Amino acid sequence: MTNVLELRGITKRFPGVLANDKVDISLREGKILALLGENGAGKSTLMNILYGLYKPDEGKIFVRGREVEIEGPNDAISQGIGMVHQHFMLVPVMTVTENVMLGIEPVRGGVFLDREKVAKRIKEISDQYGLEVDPHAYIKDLPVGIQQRVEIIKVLYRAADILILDEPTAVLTPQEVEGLFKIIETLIKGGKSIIFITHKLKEVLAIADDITVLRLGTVVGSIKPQDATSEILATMMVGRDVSLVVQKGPAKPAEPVLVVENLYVRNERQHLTVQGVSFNVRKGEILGVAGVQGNGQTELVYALTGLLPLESGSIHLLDEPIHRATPRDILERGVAHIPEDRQRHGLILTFPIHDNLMLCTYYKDPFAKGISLQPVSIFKNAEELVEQYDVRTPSIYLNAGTLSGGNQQKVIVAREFSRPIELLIASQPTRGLDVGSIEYIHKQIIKKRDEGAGVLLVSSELDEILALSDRIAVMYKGRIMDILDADKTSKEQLGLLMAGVHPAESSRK
Amino acid sequence: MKKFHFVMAVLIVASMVLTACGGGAGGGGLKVGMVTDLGGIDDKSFNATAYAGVQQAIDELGVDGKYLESTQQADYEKNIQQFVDEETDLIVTVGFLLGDATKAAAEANPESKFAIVDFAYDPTIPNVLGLVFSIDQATFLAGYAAAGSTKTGKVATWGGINIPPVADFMIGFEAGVNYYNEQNGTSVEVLGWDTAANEGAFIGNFESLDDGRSITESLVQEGADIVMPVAGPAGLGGAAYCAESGSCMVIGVDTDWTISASEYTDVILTSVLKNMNVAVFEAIKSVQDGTFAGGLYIGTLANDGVGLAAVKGASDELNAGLDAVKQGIIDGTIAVR
Amino acid sequence: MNNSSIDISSAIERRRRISFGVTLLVVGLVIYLLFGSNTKPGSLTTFGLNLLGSQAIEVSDLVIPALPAVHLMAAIAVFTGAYQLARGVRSTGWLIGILAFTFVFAFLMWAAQDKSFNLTGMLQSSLVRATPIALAALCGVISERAAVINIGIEGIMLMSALVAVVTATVSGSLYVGLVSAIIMGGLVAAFHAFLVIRFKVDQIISGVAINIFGAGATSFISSRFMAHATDKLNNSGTFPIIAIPGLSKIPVLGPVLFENNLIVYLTILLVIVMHIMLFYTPWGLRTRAVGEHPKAADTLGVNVYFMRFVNVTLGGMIAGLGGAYFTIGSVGRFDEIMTAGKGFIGLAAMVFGNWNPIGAYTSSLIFGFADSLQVKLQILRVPIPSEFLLMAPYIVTMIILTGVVGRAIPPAADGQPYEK
Amino acid sequence: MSNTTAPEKKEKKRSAIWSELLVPVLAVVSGLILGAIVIVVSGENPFRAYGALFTGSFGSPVRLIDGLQIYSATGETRQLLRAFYPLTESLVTATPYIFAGLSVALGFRCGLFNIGAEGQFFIGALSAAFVGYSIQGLPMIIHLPLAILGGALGGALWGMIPGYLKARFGAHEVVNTIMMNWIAFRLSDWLLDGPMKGPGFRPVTPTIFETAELPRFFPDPLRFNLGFFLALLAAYLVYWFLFKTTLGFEIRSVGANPDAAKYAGMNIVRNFVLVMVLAGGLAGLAGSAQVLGVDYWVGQGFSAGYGFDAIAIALLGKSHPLGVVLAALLFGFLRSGATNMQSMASIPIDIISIIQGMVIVFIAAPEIIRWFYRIRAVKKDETVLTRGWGS
Repeated sequence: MTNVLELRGITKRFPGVLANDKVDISLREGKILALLGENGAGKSTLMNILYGLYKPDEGKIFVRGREVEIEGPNDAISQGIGMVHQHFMLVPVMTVTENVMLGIEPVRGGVFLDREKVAKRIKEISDQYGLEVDPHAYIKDLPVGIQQRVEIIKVLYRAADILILDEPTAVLTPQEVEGLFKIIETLIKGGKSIIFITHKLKEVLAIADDITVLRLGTVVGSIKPQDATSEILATMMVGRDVSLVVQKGPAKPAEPVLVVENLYVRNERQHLTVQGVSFNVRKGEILGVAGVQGNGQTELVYALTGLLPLESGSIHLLDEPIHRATPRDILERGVAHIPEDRQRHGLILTFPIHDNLMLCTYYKDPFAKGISLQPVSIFKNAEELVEQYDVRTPSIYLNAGTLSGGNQQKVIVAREFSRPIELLIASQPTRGLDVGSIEYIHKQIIKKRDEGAGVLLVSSELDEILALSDRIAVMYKGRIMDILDADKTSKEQLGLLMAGVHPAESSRK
Repeated sequence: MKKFHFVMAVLIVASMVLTACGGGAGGGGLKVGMVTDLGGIDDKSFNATAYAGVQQAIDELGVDGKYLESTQQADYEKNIQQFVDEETDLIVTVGFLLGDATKAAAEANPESKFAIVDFAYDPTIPNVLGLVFSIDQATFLAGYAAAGSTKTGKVATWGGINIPPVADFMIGFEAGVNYYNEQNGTSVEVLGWDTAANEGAFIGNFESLDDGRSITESLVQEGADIVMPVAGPAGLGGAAYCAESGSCMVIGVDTDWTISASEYTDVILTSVLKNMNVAVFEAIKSVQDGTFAGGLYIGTLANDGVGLAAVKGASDELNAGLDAVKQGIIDGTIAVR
Repeated sequence: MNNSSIDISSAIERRRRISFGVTLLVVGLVIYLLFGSNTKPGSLTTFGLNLLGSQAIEVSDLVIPALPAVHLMAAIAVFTGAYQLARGVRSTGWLIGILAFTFVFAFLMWAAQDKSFNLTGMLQSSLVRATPIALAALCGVISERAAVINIGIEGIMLMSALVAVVTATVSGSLYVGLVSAIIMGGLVAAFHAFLVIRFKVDQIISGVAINIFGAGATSFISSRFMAHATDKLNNSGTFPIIAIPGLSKIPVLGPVLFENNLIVYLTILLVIVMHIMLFYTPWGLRTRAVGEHPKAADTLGVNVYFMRFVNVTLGGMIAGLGGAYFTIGSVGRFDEIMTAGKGFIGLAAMVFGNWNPIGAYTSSLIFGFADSLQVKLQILRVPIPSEFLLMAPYIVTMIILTGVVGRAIPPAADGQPYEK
Repeated sequence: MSNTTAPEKKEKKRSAIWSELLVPVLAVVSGLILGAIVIVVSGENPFRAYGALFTGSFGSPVRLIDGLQIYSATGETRQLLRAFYPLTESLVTATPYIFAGLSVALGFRCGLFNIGAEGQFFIGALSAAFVGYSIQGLPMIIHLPLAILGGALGGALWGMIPGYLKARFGAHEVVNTIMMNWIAFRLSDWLLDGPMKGPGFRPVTPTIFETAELPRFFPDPLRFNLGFFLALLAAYLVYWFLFKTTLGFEIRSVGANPDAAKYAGMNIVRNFVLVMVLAGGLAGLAGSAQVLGVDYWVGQGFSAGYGFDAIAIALLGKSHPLGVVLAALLFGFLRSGATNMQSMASIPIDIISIIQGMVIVFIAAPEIIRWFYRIRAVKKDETVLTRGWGS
């Protein structure tokens, strides 16, 4: 069996970081190679090199045994390499057809776009690989699962036979993952070879033919799935034994701290993205909100924290209405918020760490007297928090932008936990972090619960939800499908709910 | 850093050279300095006309003349001071906005001589000659000529900004048209100005030729066939429209436009002359002759300080009428406002 | 659950219906009280429909009794408002149209009572006055569709205006002037593109620098070299009016649309061509992709930097044409700061036109109309100081920006530098 | 964790300041070199021109020595004052630049681009003049502060409108402040020939009473007055406000990352309005200082584009009050010396605008300077100054 693709000795340096260090990988024809590694292990960098988005500092690329130079995406495409990116590369305001044809547009009459020709070809590809999609639909109207199909069609339209799928399951429900795996099988049958990038061990074991594990930019080793177990892979990936389960005691829920009733919220583009949501969070429990990204969780959190206005409905915090309250009011009433997008909401990257550590309380004693800031207190507070929460930085005077992702998140956690809180709203708290930081942040969240705070945990990682939550609410298309006890819930059950199917209904079918 | 050092070296050498040669003002003879108002030396209006007088003195009297442009109010005092420091023999300031600064400088430097265009002091200052012009006398004639030349029975005027020196042109113009109507029993209408309301048509600036063109076009669409724009360079936009469409004629202001904007000669009915250049030249000459005296010079039809250029295609009857009106104004039998 | 979401949206619908209805009622009342009570009964307003020197077939002027017309307008506004409150008209565009029409028409009736007023002339001059604004707006559209903000349009137009007149005068050919202006505009915009793409200079700051530099450089050249050599450097003449045979004979429409000079026709042509280019050609598809999601375009092999560079440069060439309008398209000579803010109004027209060529042109026409209406009102001696009438276009710009910007959605990546 | 010692920090800070200064200095130098090329092209001697510029802005050393000699010999101060005249005149010119530069810089700090300083300056000057001439009989101690505040209020009002429209409706402040400039010009046209017209035929305001004048320190013609020190005070206050108070912290947060500021409970809308009010107030103060300290009355040509030059000053000064003061002084010297350059070397003053445009380009694109002078880039996060239409 021949290697359709080989990378030899790929090295890539970024200022201050060695992203890839002499990486060798090979992909066999008609097979699935799983590239496994933690966030920041260098998987995406490697694939961006392969796709021509980055230039490697050293190393060679062989396609079908021939050495090639890949200067840009066009070279990659002409070598038959196609990539489905982790964040979809689709223009939301354009149709499926327009997105597919972009870059290699067929023309009629010399200048005019030939949309019909492309639409026809899309139909053919859909039929061949079971990728059903309406060529004339606008991307912004399509669910995430379908958008991913469009991405795959884009690659196939360019006649690629080497497909790179970068974390393709991150945004899918378990059922959609099943569907994707079926599509992958069809693709393999159609003679394609696939590189499948992920950090999820079970998926690797389920579909890969070969597994290569990356850690800190180097290849740790390659292994066949039949020789591997989750534990072996995890140890390879992280470099030490890790406990995959979170230690926590039983919850001791008390009276409700947050009560949400019939909540409607519009997003910034005026779409009604939260539609009639009702639930409560009690003191001393963690309510997990599961759901595929983009089903209204973001807007729900924004509405709870005052960042988006409500359309209608009510929110009560400790029996007081807060649905007309400003973010400041809500903060003052003891709500801590770990925002989904830490660089956008959580930090001011151009400000020093000490300022970020008092970002929400700068106007209060001891940080300010009257309107005058008190630098001594600010610095002291920062030194203490940096120590206590193990933020790795040479100095509190450096800008927050100089910190790594995990340490940035620790700054946010330190800031939010350093004031008295009744309710913690944690949105995707561990996204993009390494295993060490994830463990740390999970422990902190459980600690807050045990201290008696109510916790609302929003995450698209089902494993995280299952590991931390006491109760689980599942959101689909802006509504809560159901609220379940975590102990009595299976992943499959959640998956069906995340796909908008009530288990009861599905059994009726 | 190599380039950087090189540049620094060049700069140091340069600064040594330039301090050595700074400050020299060449030429002998009488030194004349003119301080412009805003709008600068090439405003194709009063600054330019006044400087034409200085230019004439440079050419004919061999004086050493130069100018300073004011770009803001605070420059007036400063620019005058600059000439005072240079021990200029005559400082000509242009525009009534320089009135206060000129007065202050004249009182602080009694040995310096000043002439100011468009401003009269009351009482007069011994070392300042005020040069003012009864422009409404000339525009009265222009109005009369326009009323006598129109074929549509409508004439028009428009201005840059509604300020007195602009309005003066328009007031005289309207009065001249009315006088023509009285005398000849006609009913020629004036568009774009109403003395009673002190309002008219303005474009809000003196720069935009396109605005000038557009407002002229609108006035012509409403039936006017003779237009007098009082807006410095923007007025040339009106001339451009008439030249292109052939449906109107313009009356030039300040200078004889058949000379200063000769490309539009075909559509220039006549020009209202404000002979600032003559007055400025005479003032310079008086300094050279040693006959300079402060006080007030009023340019009128009588002393040719203001006037009307030849009216294109005027009938003998109209010319005769114009002569009579001119005489009447000089005699005081006709009141222009 | 479905029902309640319908309730929500219908509640908003109802709120909007009521606010529109009430606004119309108020406008109707204002028309009745303000204009109705100040219009003399029995006075006639004459709308001239023939343009001097035009080739159109003459028609008789439109004579309208002023007071009944004002009352009619008030009635229309009130009726539409009442209907809106009771039943609801779907289209917002129609409502705004009726609102504006009744108000402006009643205003004109009142202002022009017992006088005549050339309607055709006003419409024609609206079109002409809209031309430089539209060209500035089109420059904005094409650059911003590729996500580069160009606020230096004013400066580009000034420099092009100067280059146009100088080259046309020296060469003796207006076409040489036109081409040089376009090239000049392209060059300056290319410099802007170079700064913001290669050096990631803040786009707005680069634009402001171009404006300051443009004003300074043209003033310098004008006062240093051109002031004393008008005939040799600054006297080009203008493009003649081209009457389109046949079409120009149509009354009213003929003189308005079919008797214009080359630049006005070119502008209309450009609007159509740009619309087709943007939405029906690969170039347009790529441009829009680069403006919305540059990374997506990049991963498909579209050269983001190249597309931006080309678009900004093309935009600059359009602005160059706009600059040429001021000199060789209008008055045949250059003067300092002669663009007088038209470039900025063009940007507002672009926003109002929702970054679409046709939208931008339509909103430019509104500005052109506001401008020529303002001139007409001055001539009609409306008892409002001329200074306030002159503010009108600027105030209209602010109102439109304020009212529309919330709903107008710029290209998603507008103003952001692209980094790989 | 942070174990950097104090002297180390100081050392770092010093080199940081040097690298901060290097680019602006080189930008100005490059602007002057390009200006020299333009002067050569227009057929004049650049050394002569810049020499005149230098003596026009600092004064001629020869005159100064002469003045000193006369003074020590006879006690006559006239010549000495004359020698100091150019220098004081430069400081007088710099005064409104400092205020207006602070106005634009404050906007930048909050992510707002205030191109409306020109209109705010005009309205401020008119308001200050109005207070100055309309109230008679007040002692100076009340009248002068009242007039200064009047100017600040006028400018603040003019700045508030686009600030409010931005905050409430998201209307972009760049276009709106430009429109407000035009409206201010038209409005002042009307005021000067209408309600605020003074006695006589001229369209100018009456002259303010002496009790509203900013005191001058030397006899005429030296116009150096208290305004300059007020400007320095304003710069210090802006510095204190921005970096030492909670309000300033909010403003900088909103400017650096509005989303995070909103998340942290800051009121973006209020900050936008507040900053535009303050920025307008500062520009209005520029007008106050000019009318109360230099001109005493307002006519049509009151401003030579201070508001527009202020943009360059704020950029050159990196939106830091100290930088603004330095940049304003530079512009004051350039503009003031230009008069002498015009007279001595007959160079049109528009050349200064050309130099200025170049300087802005170079400042905004430090990479050009670094590339040209082969300076290694200092790795740091650039502050985002402006944003697109949306936010």
